[in-house]
Amino acid sequence: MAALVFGTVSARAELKSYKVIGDAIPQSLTGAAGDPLKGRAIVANRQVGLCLLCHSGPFPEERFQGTLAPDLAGAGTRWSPGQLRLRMVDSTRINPATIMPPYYRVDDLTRVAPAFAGKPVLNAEQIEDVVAYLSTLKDVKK
Amino acid sequence: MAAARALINVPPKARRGEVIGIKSLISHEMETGFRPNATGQLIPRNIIKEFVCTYNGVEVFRAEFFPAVSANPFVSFTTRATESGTITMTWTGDNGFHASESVAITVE
Amino acid sequence: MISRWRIAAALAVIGATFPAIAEIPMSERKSGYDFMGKQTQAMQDDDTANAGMLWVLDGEALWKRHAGAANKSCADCHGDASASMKGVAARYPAFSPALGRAVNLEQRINSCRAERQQAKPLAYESKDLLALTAFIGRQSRGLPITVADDAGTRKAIESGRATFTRRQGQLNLSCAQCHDDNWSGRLAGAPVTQGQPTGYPIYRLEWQNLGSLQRRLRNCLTGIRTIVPALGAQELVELELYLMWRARGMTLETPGVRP
Amino acid sequence: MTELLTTAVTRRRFLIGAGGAVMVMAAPSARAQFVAEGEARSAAMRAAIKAIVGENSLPQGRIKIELPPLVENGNAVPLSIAVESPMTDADHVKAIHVFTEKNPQPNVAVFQLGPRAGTADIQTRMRLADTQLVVAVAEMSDGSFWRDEVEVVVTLAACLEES
Repeated sequence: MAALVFGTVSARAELKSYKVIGDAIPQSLTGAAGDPLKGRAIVANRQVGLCLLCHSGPFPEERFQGTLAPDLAGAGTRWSPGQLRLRMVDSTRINPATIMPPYYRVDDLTRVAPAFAGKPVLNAEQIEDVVAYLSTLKDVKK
Repeated sequence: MAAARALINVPPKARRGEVIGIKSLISHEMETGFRPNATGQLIPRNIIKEFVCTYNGVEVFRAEFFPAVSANPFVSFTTRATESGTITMTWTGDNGFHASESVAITVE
Repeated sequence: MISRWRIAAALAVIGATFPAIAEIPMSERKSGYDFMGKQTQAMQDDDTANAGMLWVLDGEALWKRHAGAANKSCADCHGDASASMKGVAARYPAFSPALGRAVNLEQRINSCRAERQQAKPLAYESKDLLALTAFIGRQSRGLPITVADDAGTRKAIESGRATFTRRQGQLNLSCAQCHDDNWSGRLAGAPVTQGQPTGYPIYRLEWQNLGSLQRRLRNCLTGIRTIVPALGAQELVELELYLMWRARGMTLETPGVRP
Repeated sequence: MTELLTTAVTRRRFLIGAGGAVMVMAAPSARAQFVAEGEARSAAMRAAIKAIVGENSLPQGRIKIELPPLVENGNAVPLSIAVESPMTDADHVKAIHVFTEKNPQPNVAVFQLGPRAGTADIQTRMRLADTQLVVAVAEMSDGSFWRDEVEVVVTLAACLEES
């Protein structure tokens, strides 16, 4: 039990702190702007971002995109960078029943596989890269 | 457990001259030789290379398989029912693999 | 009456967690078969094209083979499986009052081996255990899935339901979020399906092999990055039982073919 | 690799493309390498076809491939081939050759038949490492060759397992 608590605490310590204001995290997790090109690669990568398993998006080169979640096209029009950031970091804060995994949360999770325990799905830099990329998606048409 | 299990489907009866359908399925992993194991080394190829169908001893159909044929190979083809007798299917492959199945057919 | 109990249980679950939608209405349930392409359906439908039948044949041979210190075959006690095993697979997993827990068909076969044949248990997911399971399952093809209604079974179903609805793993997903709430969608290119266990053991094209329901469950659990219980774990048996209860009345297709 | 619901890399470990073709979609250099390998394989398919057909022409016609345009799993794709032929002693199909473009090896299978077959109508199941072209060539008793080709899109199965 003690080891478990210790593991959680030490893992949490690695995450950057952030402040939620309304339905957004206005400040960058890293204090810097992300790289939209890197963000695009993360979103398209089915082992890193995992996004296209559930979402479709403006990726003409990627076959077989998911239909379980909203199309990413136009995400930058629908949401501010701060809103996108909170939706990435922990979407359950907006909708507790959401199917969207928390990408930057390691506590209050159940039975995480040892290989992933204490690690967020994406790190702070990756979150910022994805936020930067999604913010460029102004056009709702693919 | 038997080395291989095969399922073959030949109509037991046919009219002389009728074209009959034959189906066959055999248990075999068809290891391609292109697949790495957990340590990254290629698993050696182990496939069925040849499938032959004879009708009363005369070859009526033959197939040569490469690793792109799926595991548990399935083949369906046709032949003309000429006379009563025996239809035999034989599979041979890597590592001395050999299997054979025969069925009788009555032609009226 | 089971239906009243079911509604009460469903309400309890809704109260306890946040599923967006409750269980799939009985009339909307679909087998994995219904989500497959015509060609894959045709593979299942034709016994000479269904590779699962190779295991059924192996199982038939094993059924008749003498084994263990008792030197007995399954057939020595059970006779003709087409009569004695008819309907059996359609009602497993089942609660065993003697053991005080739910037991799946694989475990039931192994306890028969231990007690009647005095033979070693067959390893989970071994060729022989899959073959016997497929052979026994084949005797119930076309029959409706049935689940007993007794206190032990109900408790085990509840336990399986808790696993099904529990968010878990790094991706924080429950089975129910995909297979109750989103079965009409596609995960990348593939239909999500309702997760109805209608054809196990299945010949999965992905595996190029026959495999058990527990093997399939472990695939999904790996996907959501959760701790994956060992094959044969009681938690998986109870999840199997819950899934069978969820599919009660649906037709058993064993051996099924799935992509 | 404990990843995930569905991944190109993991999938390839189950498929015949696994050997040299393990690659990462995201890395541009790996992608370029894969494209280069793909071109090399297309050339390998052309060479394999030429080894059968020689300098003969290879028009499209008389042979018909049936493959589902979108398949659920590349490990077992149902393949049907039919050739228009009277299948007489004088005029019949001698052989049907099947090739793929992007598998590690271009040859899939060769079926040898003759007048006793009654029809030239065969079915089997094949592996497709990726979305690609499948080509079938009919070798006729008069020495002519005919071809058909079809592009098959391979979907990724969801929820794979660790090997």
